[in-house]
Amino acid sequence: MWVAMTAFVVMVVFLFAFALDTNRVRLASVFPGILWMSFLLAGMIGMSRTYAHEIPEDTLTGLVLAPGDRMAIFLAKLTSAFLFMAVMELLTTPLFFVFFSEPWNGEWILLGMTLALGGLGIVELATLLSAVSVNLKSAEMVFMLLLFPLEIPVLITTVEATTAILSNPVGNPWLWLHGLLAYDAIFLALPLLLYEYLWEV
Amino acid sequence: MKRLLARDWWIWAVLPVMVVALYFDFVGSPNDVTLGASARILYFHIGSATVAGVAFTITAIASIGYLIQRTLTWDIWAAASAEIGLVFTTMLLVSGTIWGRIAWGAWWTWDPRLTATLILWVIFAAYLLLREWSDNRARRATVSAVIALIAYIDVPIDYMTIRWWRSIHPVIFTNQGINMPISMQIPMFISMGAMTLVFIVWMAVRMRLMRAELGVGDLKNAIRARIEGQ
Amino acid sequence: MNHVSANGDVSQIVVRAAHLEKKIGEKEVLRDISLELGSHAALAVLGPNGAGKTTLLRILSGVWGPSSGELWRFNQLVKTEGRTDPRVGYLGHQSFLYPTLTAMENLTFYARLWGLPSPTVRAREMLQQVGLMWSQSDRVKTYSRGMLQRAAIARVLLPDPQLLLLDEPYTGLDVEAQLFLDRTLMAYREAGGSIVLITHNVHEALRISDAVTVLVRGKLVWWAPTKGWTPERLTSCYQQWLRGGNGHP
Amino acid sequence: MSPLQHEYLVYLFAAYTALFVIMFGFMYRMLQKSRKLDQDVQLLKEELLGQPPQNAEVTSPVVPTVRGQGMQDA
Repeated sequence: MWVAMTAFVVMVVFLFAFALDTNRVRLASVFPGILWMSFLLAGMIGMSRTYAHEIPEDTLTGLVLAPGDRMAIFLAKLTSAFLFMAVMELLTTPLFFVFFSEPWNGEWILLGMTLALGGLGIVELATLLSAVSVNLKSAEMVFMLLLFPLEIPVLITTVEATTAILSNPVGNPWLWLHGLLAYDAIFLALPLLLYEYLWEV
Repeated sequence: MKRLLARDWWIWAVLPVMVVALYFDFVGSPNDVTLGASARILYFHIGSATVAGVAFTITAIASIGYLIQRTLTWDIWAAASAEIGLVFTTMLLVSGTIWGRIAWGAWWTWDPRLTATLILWVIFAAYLLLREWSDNRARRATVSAVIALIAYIDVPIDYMTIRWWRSIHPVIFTNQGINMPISMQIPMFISMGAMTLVFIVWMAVRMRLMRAELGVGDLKNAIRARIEGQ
Repeated sequence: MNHVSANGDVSQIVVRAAHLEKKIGEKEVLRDISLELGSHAALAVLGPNGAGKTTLLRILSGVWGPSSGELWRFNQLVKTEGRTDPRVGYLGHQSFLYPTLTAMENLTFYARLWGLPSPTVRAREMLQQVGLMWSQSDRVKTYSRGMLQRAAIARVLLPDPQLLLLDEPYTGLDVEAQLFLDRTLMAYREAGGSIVLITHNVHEALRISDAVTVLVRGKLVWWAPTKGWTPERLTSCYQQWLRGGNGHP
Repeated sequence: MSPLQHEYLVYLFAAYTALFVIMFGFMYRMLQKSRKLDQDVQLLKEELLGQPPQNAEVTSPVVPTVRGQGMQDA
């Protein structure tokens, strides 16, 4: 899955590079937005299938039959989704810096944190919604319709934090990172509370 | 007409309250010193905001209630309240943009509160669309309850935006009291009261309709079972 | 089949259902289902499409919970929201195998999931037993229906279940695969396992099970031990129940 | 207040009044509809309860009880 996601983001990088007239647009001001929009779209494309590929041979029932808590299935899906996201981010973030000639100011701890927390925020909600919509008719539609508005807080906080980190001199991203942390915590706790209900018929 | 008044008199109680609210909003209160006549938009604006907040809170509480008790009454409460809440959020957004055009010369700015409210509107619109699509009633109720609880997270955030971030919205309700002259408080509270009453009556009517529809559905199932031979 | 079940102990009751009901949405899929199945016993459930056979099996397996009624498995009360049990094997319409993985990968995965010791060894053992070793490194999506069913049987028998729930296992199989399934089920029964078999074929019901029951519109309407029944008599009896008459022969 | 402002205010007043009227009309329509549905339900119920059930099943519940007898019919 991470291959598809990475390929997708690389394509987006190219498309943005062609779509934006680099002579007239000040790339530094739109760089964080482009970065996170690409990640969000890649996350959406990757995660919408998280549960869908359990459908053809009803493997979800197979998993449920196994001894152990049903919650484990969700946490496993979340972990793998996060790892896919992290690999994709690691591979493509340097590309963004190269193609948009964004100066690198060495704040790699802060940027790494933002990437990790932002990636987590994106996959948490996507995995939850994938689980919600798996048994519904028009599942794809449900997924998209709810994912975008609910991901807006992630987009805002990550973009603002990235802007602060990449600005010269370095701004203070902590307000936004705290917001992002809160979001991550909420959407980690919520599925744990609600997940059992999604299994019923 | 007589029977009507006797049976559902309460719906008529809305009319005089609406008239009183309109009177105090436009005639019975002075123009604001700084904002001028345009302040009159705000009374209903604040009223809509209050009702929308209350409505979505009821949706969230009813969703929790449904998840615990699994009775469709809770689901009806949640659905009706979300529906009306969305209407009031629409009113809130529309009156807000009009006010914005007059006061700041722009229809829309990406102010934290405006953004949060817009997100709220989109999420609950999606919630209501989902309700239309789902197949069986129990499953729909469960999924909607879960989604409503996810969506509700935005309401307290929306409320706190102007306290956490600098926003173009003034903080009116503070710990120290209400940050507003008395001459404006009167129409504001009357509008709030009127809107709340509209909400209550609307809820009652909508839930009655939903229950009636449920009754028809149950009956159809009973008949189907009868035809299929027990 | 090397599990040690109390051989000769007929008193152990594997499944006991009491007044199970299941509503899906507004529809009552199962009504007042009661049954009892001891160890070494096999019950066949006959019924037309849409009678609620699959729902019954899903509830017995614990994937779904009943709306009301009680379900006991291995003398244990199953929680109302349903609880699966590693001693129960469930063979559904679908194989529960990931199409993009090989048979070997699938079985190893499931063996790990069940926490079996030395999963790879066990997976190979099962593949040998169902005769799929020659194709163990092929992706499951390339399998024919018969091979898929063999692989699914290997998956079900992997943790050595004491109760098998089979949902129309013969559907779509060729003669060769049918014979194989027959042999496997006979061997399983000889080793002391219990079976609930869902089917709409009276021959299968008579071949495998000790008793037959008929499920129509979510209700069990009739049952009898299979001893002494010919397929012809059972067919005519079953058809009478399908027509809704009370034609007990 | 300038004449233009006054005109806008009249528009605003008209808009709010219209909003309230529409809301009230909508609620009234819903009330009528639910009343009609209630009546329908009542009628259908009476009709349904009036008839005796067509084929009441008096048979005792069927409880398949299979104890392990080993392989007696293989």
